[in-house]
Amino acid sequence: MTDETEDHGDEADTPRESLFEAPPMGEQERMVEAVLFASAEPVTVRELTDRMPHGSDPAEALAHLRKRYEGRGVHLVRVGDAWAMRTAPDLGFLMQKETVETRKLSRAAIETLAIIAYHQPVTRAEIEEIRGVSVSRGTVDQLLEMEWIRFGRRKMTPGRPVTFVVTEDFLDHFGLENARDLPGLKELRAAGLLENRPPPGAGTPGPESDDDDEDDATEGQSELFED
Amino acid sequence: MTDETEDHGDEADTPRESLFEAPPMGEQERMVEAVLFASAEPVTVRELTDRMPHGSDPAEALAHLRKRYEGRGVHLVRVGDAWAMRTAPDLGFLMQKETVETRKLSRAAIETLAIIAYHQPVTRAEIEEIRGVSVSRGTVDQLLEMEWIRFGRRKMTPGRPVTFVVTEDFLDHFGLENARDLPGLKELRAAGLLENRPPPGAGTPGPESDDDDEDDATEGQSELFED
Amino acid sequence: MNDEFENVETLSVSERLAAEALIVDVDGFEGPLDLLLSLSRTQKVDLRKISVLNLAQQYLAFVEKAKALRLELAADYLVMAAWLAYLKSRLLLPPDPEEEGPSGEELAAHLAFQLERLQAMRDVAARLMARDRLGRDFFARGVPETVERVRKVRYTATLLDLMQGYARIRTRDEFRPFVMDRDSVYTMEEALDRMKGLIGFAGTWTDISSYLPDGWDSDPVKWRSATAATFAASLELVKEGRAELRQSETFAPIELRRRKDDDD
Repeated sequence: MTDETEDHGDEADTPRESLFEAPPMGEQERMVEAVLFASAEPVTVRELTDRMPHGSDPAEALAHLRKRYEGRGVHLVRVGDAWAMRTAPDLGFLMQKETVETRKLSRAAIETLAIIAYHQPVTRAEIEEIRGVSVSRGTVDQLLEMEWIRFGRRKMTPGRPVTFVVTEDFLDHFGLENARDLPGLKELRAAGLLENRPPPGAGTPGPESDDDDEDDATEGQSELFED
Repeated sequence: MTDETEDHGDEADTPRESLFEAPPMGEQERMVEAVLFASAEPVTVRELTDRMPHGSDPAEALAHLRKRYEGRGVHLVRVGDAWAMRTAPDLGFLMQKETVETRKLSRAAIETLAIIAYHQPVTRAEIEEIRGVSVSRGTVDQLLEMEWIRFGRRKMTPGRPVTFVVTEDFLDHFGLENARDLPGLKELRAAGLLENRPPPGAGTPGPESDDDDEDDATEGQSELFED
Repeated sequence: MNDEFENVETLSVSERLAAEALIVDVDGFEGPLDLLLSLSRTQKVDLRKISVLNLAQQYLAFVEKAKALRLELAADYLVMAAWLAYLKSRLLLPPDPEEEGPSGEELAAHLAFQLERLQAMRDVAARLMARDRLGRDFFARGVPETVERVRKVRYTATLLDLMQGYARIRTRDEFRPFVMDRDSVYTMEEALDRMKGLIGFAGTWTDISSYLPDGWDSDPVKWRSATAATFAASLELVKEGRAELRQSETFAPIELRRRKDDDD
């Protein structure tokens, strides 16, 4: 690098008769600093020579300036034949303004996630059957992106559909050791979680009525988790 | 139930930030340097605080940095509430390539701008009274478009006329820290030339004389000019 | 203005040139106050010591000259002229104690103030414009790095949400809207269809239980449904006048036959 710089310096040194004395090196350094700062593009030594007063030695000024900015928040960097000022790479994070917005997961996503957790490995068709509505691509994508679900083994059924399973991240987030730790319907009811009556017409009446299916559900779940 | 859920989330967030100590001042200085260097627009202390690690003191870092750049080819300048890096004015001759052709302002526009700067917040009627001619819409529009002036608070006088004030862009353009630094401002004040003197015998006393809202109306002005 | 020129045709060339110069002058001024300020400079004194009386006379002379050249001055110039004529008279005449309103001196002082203030604004405007200016004398960063605004959305859900979601789906399954389980139900419509096909052959009394479809007599649930449907269908056929029903005694088999006159 330094060698090349000096090569360029040669160009600048080529004797040009000058009526004026070159400004002191400190001044030249300031000039180079200002030009590099204000320029929209990297500046070559040749360009610097053209811009600065006769007899200036921008290559030397650059070397001084480079040293001066060592370890600072801004660096002097070489871009091809030219020089530019850039913010120090380790401070790149300051150039990003991150706003984190916490949003509740949508109902569709929660339900889909719950079905995957309780029934994994489960295919999309199975999820749809359980939810009674089709599962939008966006919902699954979102859960995949959040890394709460991932693809599991393909089912050995016609079409060999992909399955979904929950991830370690999912277990971490929900403080579970294992998807099998998820409470069954009976426990949910015991915990009073089913008392939340949905509005009439939503198709989910009170919890009192049917106990048979509850066991079924739990059974199905453990069955699924056994393999 | 939802509340509990959210509380849960908060608990997870709060202690995390305070776990980190603010970076050392030297590091903070580098950060401020990088941010100001990278930005063409002035950056407020508030914005710096938002972008820097928790517990940082950008105001102090700015003070250090300002000193560091004293006499260099690039300066740290204050523009209203914000800070910016600007090349030293004595090196402007090197930057012909970067020179931006500013739109030529008419004499009317220049005078109007000066009146707004020195008399702000000022109404159109007051500008007209000072210039002795009506202010064309185009003149004000041009200044608004350049973002050198903006609307201020309405005057608490009959009709509640809008006022004009100068902007931070104006300060930035003319290298002013704030409107108090306007050239000759003190002398003009001392000479009473910034007073809003109603013509004698106008019958109606000027807005200053007996209005309860007077403080409100002139607050901005006194704020700017009182020290 | 052009009309005016036609009127001045009789003037000498030099007069016309003078007139044109005056037009240019008037046009060059931004109103009477600007003209007054310009005239006041001819007094070559500090604006604070200016003689407003002299200034008024200068202005009035200017307006007279314009009139002599038949130049049309804008209305505000004439208003100013009238006002200055009034001011002049107030300044020249001894103050009349009867007269209300501000004195000539007060009016003159205000005019002087206005002129001084306008001049002051012009001066500072010039100083302002002469300052080092961004993009001309000093410069901002040439390659600003834009601050990337990364908006991260973090979705959250709790175990409770998850369990409730699951419970919601499961209970929705259990309590789905009631639909009859059709498997073991034989409807009257089905029975009617079947019997309409068979009745043509029933010229003699036949037990209606023989009309039960195949395989519906073993399962008691199915048998019950089929029997009820067949009976209801039989009643329907009687009502339509296509068949007759009879039962010899209570709990005896119910028999059905085609009505004799139902030939076709």
